Amino acid sequence: MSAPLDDMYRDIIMDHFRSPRGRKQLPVVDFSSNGRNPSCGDELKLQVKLEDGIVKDIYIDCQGCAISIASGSMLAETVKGKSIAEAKRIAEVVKQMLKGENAELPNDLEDLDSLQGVRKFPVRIKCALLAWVTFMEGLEDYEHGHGEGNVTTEEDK
Amino acid sequence: MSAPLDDMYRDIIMDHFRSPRGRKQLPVVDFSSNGRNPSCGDELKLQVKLEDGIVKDIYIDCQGCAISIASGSMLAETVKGKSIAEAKRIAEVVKQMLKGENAELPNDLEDLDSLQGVRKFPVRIKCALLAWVTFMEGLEDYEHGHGEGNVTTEEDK
Amino acid sequence: MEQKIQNEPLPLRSRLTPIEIERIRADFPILEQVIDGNRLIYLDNAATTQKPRVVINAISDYYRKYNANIHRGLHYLSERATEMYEHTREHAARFLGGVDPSEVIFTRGTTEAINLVAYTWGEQNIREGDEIVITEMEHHANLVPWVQLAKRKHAVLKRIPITPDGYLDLTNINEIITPRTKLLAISHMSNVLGTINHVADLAAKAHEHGAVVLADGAQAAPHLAVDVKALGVDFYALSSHKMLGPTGVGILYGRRDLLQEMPPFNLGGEMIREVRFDNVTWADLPYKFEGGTPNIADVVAFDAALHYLEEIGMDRLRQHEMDLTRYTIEQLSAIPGIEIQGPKEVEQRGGAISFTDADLHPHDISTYLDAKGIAIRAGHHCAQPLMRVLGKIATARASIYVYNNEADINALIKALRGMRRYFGL
Amino acid sequence: MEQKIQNEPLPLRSRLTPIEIERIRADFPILEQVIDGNRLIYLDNAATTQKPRVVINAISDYYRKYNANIHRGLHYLSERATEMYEHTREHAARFLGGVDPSEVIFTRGTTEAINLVAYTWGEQNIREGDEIVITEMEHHANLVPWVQLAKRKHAVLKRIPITPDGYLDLTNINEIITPRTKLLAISHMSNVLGTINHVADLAAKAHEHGAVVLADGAQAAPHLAVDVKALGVDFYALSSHKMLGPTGVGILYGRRDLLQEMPPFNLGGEMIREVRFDNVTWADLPYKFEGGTPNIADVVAFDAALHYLEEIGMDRLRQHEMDLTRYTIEQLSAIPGIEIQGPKEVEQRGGAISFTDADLHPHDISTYLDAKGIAIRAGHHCAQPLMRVLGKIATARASIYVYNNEADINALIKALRGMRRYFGL
Ligand SMILES: Cc1ncc(COP(=O)(O)O)c(C=O)c1O
Ligand SMILES: Cc1ncc(COP(=O)(O)O)c(C=O)c1O
Repeated sequence: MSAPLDDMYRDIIMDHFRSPRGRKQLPVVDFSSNGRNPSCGDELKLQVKLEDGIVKDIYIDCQGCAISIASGSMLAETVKGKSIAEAKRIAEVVKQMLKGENAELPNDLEDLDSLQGVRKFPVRIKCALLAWVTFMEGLEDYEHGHGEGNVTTEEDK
Repeated sequence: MSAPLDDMYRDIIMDHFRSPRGRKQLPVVDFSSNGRNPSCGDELKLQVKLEDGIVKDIYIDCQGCAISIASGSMLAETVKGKSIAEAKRIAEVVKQMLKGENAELPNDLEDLDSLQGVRKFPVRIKCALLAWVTFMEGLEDYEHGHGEGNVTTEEDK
Repeated sequence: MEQKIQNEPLPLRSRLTPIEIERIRADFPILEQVIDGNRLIYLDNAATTQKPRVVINAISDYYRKYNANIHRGLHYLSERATEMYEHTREHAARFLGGVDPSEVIFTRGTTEAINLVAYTWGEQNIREGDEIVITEMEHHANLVPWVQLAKRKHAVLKRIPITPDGYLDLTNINEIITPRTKLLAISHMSNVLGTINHVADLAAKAHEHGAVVLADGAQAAPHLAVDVKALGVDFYALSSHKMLGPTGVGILYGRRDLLQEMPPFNLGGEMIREVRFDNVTWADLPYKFEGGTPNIADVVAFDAALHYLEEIGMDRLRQHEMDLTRYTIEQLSAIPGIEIQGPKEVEQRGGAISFTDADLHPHDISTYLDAKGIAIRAGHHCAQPLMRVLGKIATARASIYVYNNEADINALIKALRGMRRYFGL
Repeated sequence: MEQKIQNEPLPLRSRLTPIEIERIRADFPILEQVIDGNRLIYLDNAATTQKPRVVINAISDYYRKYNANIHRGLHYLSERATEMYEHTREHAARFLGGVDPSEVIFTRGTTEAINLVAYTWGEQNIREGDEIVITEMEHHANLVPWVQLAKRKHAVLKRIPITPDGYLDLTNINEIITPRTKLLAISHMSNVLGTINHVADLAAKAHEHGAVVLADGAQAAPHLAVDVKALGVDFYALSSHKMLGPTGVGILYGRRDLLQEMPPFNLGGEMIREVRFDNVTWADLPYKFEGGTPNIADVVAFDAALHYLEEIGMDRLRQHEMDLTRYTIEQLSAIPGIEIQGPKEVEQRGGAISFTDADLHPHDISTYLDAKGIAIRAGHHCAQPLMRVLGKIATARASIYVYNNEADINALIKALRGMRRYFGL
């Protein structure tokens, strides 16, 4: 066995998996982005409505494992209402945390800390990353005036 | 060790190796044939003078191992003076003998029996075969009116 | 339209008994492993099988007593090593139903065997507009080489679809296999669905049109008695590591006349007759296709694997697997939320059993089972196009082999029930 | 014009002592073999080397405890096996002087590594009229792929000749390596002559003209500390079985940017990103080049071989081999009728020592020595064009490795003298 199951499937994660946030479709969106991990078959659709530099609302539909669903749900919950800059910074921190780099989460976001357990299951890290990378990619494309992003977190297999 | 050395390098063979017969070049020839075993580097040139259906004289120049040289020398000694039909029959018997098939040597040719020992050294069988196969090939080409034969005994590696 | 296999079940008295299975299990050192307090339950046999002691020892033995480079060596070790290496080739030739040893080419595995055909026969024979027929259930190894060959040659890739229950759908087969068909490349047994395809019938049909037939036997050869002549295929590929043998060894069987016409694949030592700076001639079969030092030790040890399988008997092995597959399917079907892919009739399938859970991704299933000491595989099983056809993003797959028993399946079933509770389903 | 290598000899106190050599010998079970009353004297190391106990045990251990298919597996065994497999890659990357692990591709051996480059980079980059430069001393593995590629592409094969004493003859090098040169494919150490080629200088020259450089390291990597970056080569190929490791494993080092542009080689599982019936995308480096189940167990065990070599230290190993090579050459030269091929200066060469007898074919030499328990190789050593250049139909070759000692050489010399008597010379 790789590591105790509960290290990965923590209560907070299980809660997000069972009742994922951000599943309400949005009537109007500013940008959308798709993420896929072909080797898992994971597919993630993400749409964002901005207002005055704030993430007004976010829709995430993830077909994937508990980790990718929970991670997407946590993203939706976290960035909603945050400024673009703040959302970006959080996504960056989560990415670093998952990649095992030293990264300090803001105090009010300790829920995200529960994603740490995934690091003990190296093949699942890309599942946890998918939503965050897809979000950042979409945002970047939006800021540079590109179209819809297409992302995967399988770069390093 | 594969088999006792003396099984292969019998006295008769050593004698033929040290003083190979048939090394005198012929002024006129009826056919010639070349044999090669590329993996050994063995090269064999054979020339035959016929007269009234008899092998009048034979020249063999073999660049190769003791076995191929001795075998060529024994060929030269054996077939010289024999009728073509008889020479063919002997070559066929030697081939069969080397390939491990049941083959009876004529009584007066028991020297050739000393080639039997080569069978205990499977990789060397093709060395012993080379002269005989080259001779038969040359004869056949001659009888069918073809040009110079080119032979190898490495068919089965 | 589906075709079914007619199987005479083995009489009960000649089946493998639980005691025999216990004895077989005892031959596999890894099955004694206890991981974090759980006995290892290995149900990932379609990915690779475990090795009996005789195979492991054959490798050590080779290196302790005989190791040398083969062919052309005129010393004792080299002669012995060559003999042992060629002995496996003769054995494999018999194992495949009695083909000529020169038709047996050692490769790294099924993938290399199929690529060899694509690079040599394919490169030489496929032309613009030609048609290559595959099925929807192919493993990437029997798919990607043909997708790329078709692209390179502007040939057409056609596929035989599958029915909802995982058989080949032969309704329109006469529109698929036609006079334009140059190659039929088909899995003998699916690694996802378990389906045993009717290779002989399809090969006959393809041959009517003069096509060449390649069967991917990676999954079939470990579980069925294979007679390539009876199947009527021109090429047959398999992997040692999926049939108790070492990794790094596979076989390409090829019909002699085809092999003879094909250019060589890996160029270098051993596969030449004569080399000049401006011209090279090739060695005879099978050496022409074995350039470079082969994986000698593992080829030698593969012999022990074939021997082990023959000692059990492929028919008894098959009967045991059918019985266990039936049991597994019954038990799995009774778990709410679990859906099984592929044929339900065990005569028509092998013991690679793919399933999904309505609420859980296969990766979560696999991670959960791993925590209970149960090894299965989850994902696309190198068959992404099939996943799309099935409408699944992935499946979980439990796959059995001769050393598995009901206790293994019971552990799996118990864990799957526990899993649904764990995830609150 | 020849170039010479400058070598600082190791101080005496840091050389391998006879006791250390004895200890090393004791690590190799096969050296304990007694064949027909003769202690095995193994001097066929350029063909393949023997394996220390740690390597043999690493294979058994793998199969007893960790065996599983790698990558994508979400269970314990598969994760461990993947880790071990990738660990060897990282180790090999360090062993080659510190390259990026993604630049290290596992193949079956040197032959496959070079063929991989020919089929992918070569197919993509060599055009009509381009020039490929090789040397006259290449092994068929680094020759036949280029002869055939040149033929296919109507490119020109040029060769660097050799001097009578077995060095590259660089007199006309500026006419050989020119702006038309697209590839320089050169042996780092000759398996026949022992010559260590000045790869770094030639690579620099080839690079000036924008050519790509491949070095065949099959013979060099086992005997010299190799730093591919310092050599400045773009590709470097080696075989595990020639450096204490298992058969069936080799490495292709490739410069990352080149590898990235190259199409894949063996197509199938593991090497794809996404597969559709009509389109396939490739996995990242190095997986793009490792289609199919690799030779997992032997790659894992190769790590033990690298470790064993590093424990000895490549510089100490090299010094020991230089000393023993010097001794061998001195002793051999004293036997009437024996002629040694290749450089006599041990700084310029490795321990593969080819020789001929004025009156005996190398096969007779080899057969005779075998009867005395001494394993050498005789023949063209997969270098037929070189044989022609040397004007020899074949050579006998004694080749040493770290476990050989003076007693081995003394036995060889004694037997060679006996041989001449036996054949009445
Ligand atoms: C210089 C050289 N290159 C290439 C090779 C081929 O190596 P392998 O047979 O392991 O592929 C050899 C070994 O015979 C060699 O000595
Ligand atoms: C049906 C099928 N074909 C081909 C392969 C490829 O075999 P290998 O990875 O041993 O080359 C596999 C194994 O994964 C398989 O299941």
